[in-house]
Amino acid sequence: MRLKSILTLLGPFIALLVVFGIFAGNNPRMLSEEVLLNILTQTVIVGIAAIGMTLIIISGGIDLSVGSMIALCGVVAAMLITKGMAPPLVFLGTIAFGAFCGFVNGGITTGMKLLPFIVTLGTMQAFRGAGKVVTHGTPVNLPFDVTAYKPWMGGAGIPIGVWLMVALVIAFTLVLRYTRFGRHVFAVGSNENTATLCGVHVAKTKIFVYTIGGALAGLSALMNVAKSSQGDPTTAMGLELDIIAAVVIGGASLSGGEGTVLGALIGALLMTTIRTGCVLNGIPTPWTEVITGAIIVVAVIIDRLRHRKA
Amino acid sequence: MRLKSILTLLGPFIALLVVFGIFAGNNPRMLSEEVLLNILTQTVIVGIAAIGMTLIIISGGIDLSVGSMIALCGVVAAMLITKGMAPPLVFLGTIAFGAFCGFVNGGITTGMKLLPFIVTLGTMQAFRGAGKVVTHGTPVNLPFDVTAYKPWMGGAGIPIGVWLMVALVIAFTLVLRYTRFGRHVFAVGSNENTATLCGVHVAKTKIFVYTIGGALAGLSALMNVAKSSQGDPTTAMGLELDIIAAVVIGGASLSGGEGTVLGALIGALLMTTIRTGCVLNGIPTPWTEVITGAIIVVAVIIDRLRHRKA
Amino acid sequence: GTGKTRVAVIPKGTTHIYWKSVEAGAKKAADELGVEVTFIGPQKEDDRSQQIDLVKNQSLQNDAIVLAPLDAVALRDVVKEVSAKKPVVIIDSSLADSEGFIASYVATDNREGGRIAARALSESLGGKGKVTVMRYMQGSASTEQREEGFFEEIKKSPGIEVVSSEQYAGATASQAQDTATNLLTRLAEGDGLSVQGIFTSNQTSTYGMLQALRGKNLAGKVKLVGFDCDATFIDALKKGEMQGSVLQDPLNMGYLSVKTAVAKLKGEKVEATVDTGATLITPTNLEDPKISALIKTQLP
Amino acid sequence: MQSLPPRLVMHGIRKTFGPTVALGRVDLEILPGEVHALVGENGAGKSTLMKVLSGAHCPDEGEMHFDGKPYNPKNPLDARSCGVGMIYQELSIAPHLTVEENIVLGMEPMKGPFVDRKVMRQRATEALAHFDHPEIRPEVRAGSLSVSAQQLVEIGRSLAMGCKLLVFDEPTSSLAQKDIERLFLLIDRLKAQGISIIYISHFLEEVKRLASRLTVLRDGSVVGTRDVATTEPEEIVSLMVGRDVEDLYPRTERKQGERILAISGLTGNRNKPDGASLDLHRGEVVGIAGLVGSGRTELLRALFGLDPVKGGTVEVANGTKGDATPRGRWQQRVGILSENRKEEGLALNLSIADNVTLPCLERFGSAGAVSPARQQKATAAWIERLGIKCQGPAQPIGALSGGNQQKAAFARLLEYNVDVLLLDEPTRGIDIAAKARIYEAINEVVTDEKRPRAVIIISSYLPELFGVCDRIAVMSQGRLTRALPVGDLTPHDVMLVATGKSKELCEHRTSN
Ligand SMILES: Nc1ncnc2c1ncn2[C@@H]1O[C@H](COP(=O)(O)OP(=O)(O)OP(=O)(O)O)[C@@H](O)[C@H]1O
Ligand SMILES: Nc1ncnc2c1ncn2[C@@H]1O[C@H](COP(=O)(O)OP(=O)(O)OP(=O)(O)O)[C@@H](O)[C@H]1O
Ligand SMILES: [Mg+2]
Ligand SMILES: [Mg+2]
Repeated sequence: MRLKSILTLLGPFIALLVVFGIFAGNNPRMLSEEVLLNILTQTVIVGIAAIGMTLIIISGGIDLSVGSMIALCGVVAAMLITKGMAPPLVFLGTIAFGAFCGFVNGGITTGMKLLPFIVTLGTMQAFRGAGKVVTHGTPVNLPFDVTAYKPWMGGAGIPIGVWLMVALVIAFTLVLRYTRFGRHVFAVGSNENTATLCGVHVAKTKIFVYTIGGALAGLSALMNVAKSSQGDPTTAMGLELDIIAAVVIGGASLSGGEGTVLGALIGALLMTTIRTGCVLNGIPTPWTEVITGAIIVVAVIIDRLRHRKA
Repeated sequence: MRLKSILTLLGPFIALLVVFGIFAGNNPRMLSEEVLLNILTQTVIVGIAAIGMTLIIISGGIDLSVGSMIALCGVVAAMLITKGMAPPLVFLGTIAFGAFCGFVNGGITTGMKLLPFIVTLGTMQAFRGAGKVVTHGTPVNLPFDVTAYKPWMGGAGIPIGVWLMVALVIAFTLVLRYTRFGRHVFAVGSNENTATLCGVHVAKTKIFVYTIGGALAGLSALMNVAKSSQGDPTTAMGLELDIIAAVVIGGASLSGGEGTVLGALIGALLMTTIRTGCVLNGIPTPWTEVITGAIIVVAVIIDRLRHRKA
Repeated sequence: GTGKTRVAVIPKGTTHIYWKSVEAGAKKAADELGVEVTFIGPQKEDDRSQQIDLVKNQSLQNDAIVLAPLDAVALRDVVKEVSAKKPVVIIDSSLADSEGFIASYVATDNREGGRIAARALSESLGGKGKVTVMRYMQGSASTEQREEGFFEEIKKSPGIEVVSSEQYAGATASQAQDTATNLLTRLAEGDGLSVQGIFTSNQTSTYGMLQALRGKNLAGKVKLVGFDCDATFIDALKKGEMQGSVLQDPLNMGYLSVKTAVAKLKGEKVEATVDTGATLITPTNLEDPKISALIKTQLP
Repeated sequence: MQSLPPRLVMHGIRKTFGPTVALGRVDLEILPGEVHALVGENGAGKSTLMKVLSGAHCPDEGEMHFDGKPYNPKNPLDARSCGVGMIYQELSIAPHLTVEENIVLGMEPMKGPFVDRKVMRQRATEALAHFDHPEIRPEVRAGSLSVSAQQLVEIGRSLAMGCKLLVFDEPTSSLAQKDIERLFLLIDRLKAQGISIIYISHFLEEVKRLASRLTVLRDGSVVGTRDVATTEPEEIVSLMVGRDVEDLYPRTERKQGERILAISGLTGNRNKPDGASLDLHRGEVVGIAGLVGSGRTELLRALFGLDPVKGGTVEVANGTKGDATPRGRWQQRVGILSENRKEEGLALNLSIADNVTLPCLERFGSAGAVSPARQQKATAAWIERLGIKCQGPAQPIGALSGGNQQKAAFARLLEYNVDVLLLDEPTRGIDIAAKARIYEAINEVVTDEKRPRAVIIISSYLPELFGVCDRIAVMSQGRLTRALPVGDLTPHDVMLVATGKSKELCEHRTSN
């Protein structure tokens, strides 16, 4: 199992190295500390949300609303901050709010036995709309004298957000592998009937997974607020697809039961690397899109071929 | 079977009537011929694309790239028109190009045995980027003296596009129900193994389904060009989710084997009705999003409850 | 790595012809000054987070940055960070509290643009009637300023009443057209409309509104003042379907921004704000050589 | 008969799946109008060989001749048009299509561009006429039928196309006795028409009843072809297993202990079961016989809290507490083995260790933690004791053969150390050696000295029930009879009750 899961990570990792290598070959600046730091920092928002999405996808679900959730939670965070709340409370409040949004998704999905694809397609619009209703569509700006959030996504050296992401990846790798909850997530995603038969609380597990996904979306939203100093209800539009792509490139199966948090991180890094590399190599924006799309497809094809051989 | 499929359509149809009724109760203008015509006309683009998506979803697939395809095909159409090509040739060319895009999706999906979700997530970006590359990002305007396309989406009386949509719904209902290809689409989506073992050309069927989906996206793109007199590479962003929602609200199952074209049309009408109704009742735009999201969820919950009883 | 001075121009998006003109202006200045200009926009338009990343990445390999910020606040920190090392010229939309660190602000006065539009609409209505505003998109600062300028100015005409300004057109022209069609239906009264004037605040919303009016055979029956330029608008102006459109001068904006950036690099003194001007085009002034030259820069 | 040229010759067929050699140069010859049985352990390669024949797999090496002509089907359609039909082991029904559409799938009659629905209906009706089951109507959705009806539809599909060689891959595993007999008559009729038949089964009685010759496969190679009439069952078994299986149904001294489970008046939502009552004691095996669809599975599901119940009580008398949910039942030391390994019993892409320890993860670490090393160690012990053939406890369970999967599913109950084992068709589709191993394990748990366990076993195969049970009850249309000692019963009595010809089991002590 251990060896196998390392092999599963090899595919995306090689893809990452190859892509990085090509860009670095054309522009050695890719190898500078500054660029590497940029890539890491720019991965944080997708990376943290992708951890939650990995859990959701392993459990056999999907969450299309995560982009809207990040926007809505960001709005909430910014509003709490402008109210003068202390940072720890803001963190707590926003994460709790995110968890609540995730709980709504999980609750409707399991309670009414609906497909998560369509439920979160609905809540995607609802959360997005809610963010705009609350703010009347304009971003909530942080007061200029608030500096507590800056070091999370910027400043000298490695921002705290990067450490946070790394810590979360390690934590959730351990949770998935070494806790009962983690094994239940795999069991539910692999075969829900078997899980039920073996006395696993399937509904509880699923709701919990969506709730964690929401909480991590809340954290991701906080990083976004820290980065842009505002809670913007229109941010992160379409980000759900980036996040899902990262998770899938990282080796997760959309039919559930398979996936790793570390893989998702590698997937997210791959996406950032493409974007940064294209900019540094002066590739025009539309081409970046074509290239990103092509690399997503190629990455999963490579993964597929590797599986076939093994 | 016949009775059952009528019952399946009842759920979304009732949802449509209820939503329409509520809006009409607040603003009797909803019942005017003009508004009804507006709703029909504004449904054409999503409606035609939803027909193709229905086939794809019945066959157990999904196509996230359809919005980008509509944009790209629209660009192609507008370029053909500005080159002075005759309308029949423009139609042919655009539909063929759309079919080619669909063929690419279907070919990669079946050829490499990849999940369509991730393949079309990739081509979604690739097609979108391609459209922008070709046009350098600016919309291609039709020459002012070109009036041949106007009656398709406007003018006096019922636009041709509406008739086209209705004709296509009828045609594909017949195709799905009464032709070998149609039954094979259901068989492939219902149980791919069985279909293979019974000698159905699964790969061919799937590729054909995606190709048809692409061709219909091309037609939808033509309607969009006719409507806005331009081929805009940034149009139809996120439209794929509207289209998928329409198909699912119409009773299709994302796990394949189930769905009707008429249901998809009703789903598409429901979405347009919500949007139109909100504007006519002076509901601010962000609320429209919240309401649309809520109605999607409620519609599938109702569908679910109905199923449970039956 | 040619040893030339390098300037990165980062627009809000790359789709609109507007940004093409900015690019053309920037390139023109680059040719004159012998510098190298990179023109690159965020991959997803209107994505602030990505534009922040873009500024960061570009600052690594350019000597100066010209930026049209998607948001007045979101981009503030990154600009502040970058401007410590390299001059940053802000174009098009303002950046909050940026006097201290940016090299210069080169832009159209959007609020003034809105005022110009309001005056034009009021004039075409003879100072009385009902008007409606179809806004562009929530969170877009420049259009919101135009809309505010419009409201400010239109208040000065006591005979004019603004009804309905709660609808947003949406990101694309196609969405704008649907919203406009529905809005017009709601405002319908008999054969015509209950309003006599319409204002739209950017290119896609004006385009969508014009198409919707044409579709409902209302074009020409209501006064329309829009923003920005498009071949269709010129045609509509000539046919009397539009009464005016407010043009910015993106070419000039691109040109002046690069010039300002290079001047700053050379240590010359530059103005804190440079107004690139907003011009109203009307059916009557289209032939004016200055106007037609301006229009020319904004058509493909 | 021997003078006729063979209908089918397979020569040197080799097929590998990655490192697995499923078939290593197999030769097989089928004569016209013969019923040829193919037997062997799970994973011997029977289904793979037949899939090569039906065009579903492409062989790596080897050649085939059909009626003297070279035969290289590229896909199942090819094979069908050459006259080779197959009924696959795994049900292959498209649940969303109607019965008639399933029957003509891939060979739809056409009228212009459209499917000719009249001809389709006619063909389906003809095919279904072979089984006296008027309730299987051509226009209903196949997914709404019971598993056995679906199996009949699948057989009907092969009949409808008209073929010269028909392969049955374990067709009886989900059929009722009545339907099995009707199928045998059908096979006799087909044989008489000169159609060759390959029949795969784990039941040697069926082989004896139907086939003239049999071929034994072991580990992907042919170990022998024999005439059925002149071969003893023992010889076949030892060819299959590579050793003798002495005692299929081991039975050591059993002592009925205290009562551990009391079911009374248990009624399911759809009246299946309908007021079932049963007492179960430590140290005994109680069998439940009945026809497919009689509601035996539903009884276990209701009992285990998997399905909602309308009435009745279930009492577990071993001093444990728990509610009527699967979790609660496990806490009461009651465990279940599902009849449907693939859909319900096992999480196929998880490891053997995860599957075996899923209900009792809390034992492998404290405070919510789980130690994979301890999971694997515990599982390795069962792999050893039950003789599960695998690479190790970390292998995904889906990679094992059916019999070994079943042993692992059984190990789950043993690992949890339950007091009551509910076994639903525990030997369906598994080979004779694996069966023997499971019977042995059942015998061990009920005769355990310190803590004799109790077992309820559902089976459609009466010899099995009579072999392993102490008492047998019969289910008929949701109603459960009293459970009587096996010594007091005959298979005939049981069949009478099961088919509804008699209401209660009656004792007639056969002196022995
Ligand atoms: N598609 C496949 N991919 C990989 N291995 C396979 C595949 N199909 C069969 N095998 C392997 O080939 C071997 C032969 O399998 P096969 O299904 O032919 O056995 P069988 O004799 O039919 O067994 P049973 O009695 O359980 O049906 C087994 O080891 C099996 O695991
Ligand atoms: N999930 C289900 N949904 C609908 N009907 C079902 C379901 N499961 C079983 N049935 C129906 O309930 C009846 C009982 O089926 P089942 O096969 O469980 O009976 P059984 O007596 O347990 O037979 P056996 O154990 O021999 O298969 C059948 O008619 C079957 O079609
Ligand atoms: Mg087999
Ligand atoms: Mg059963």
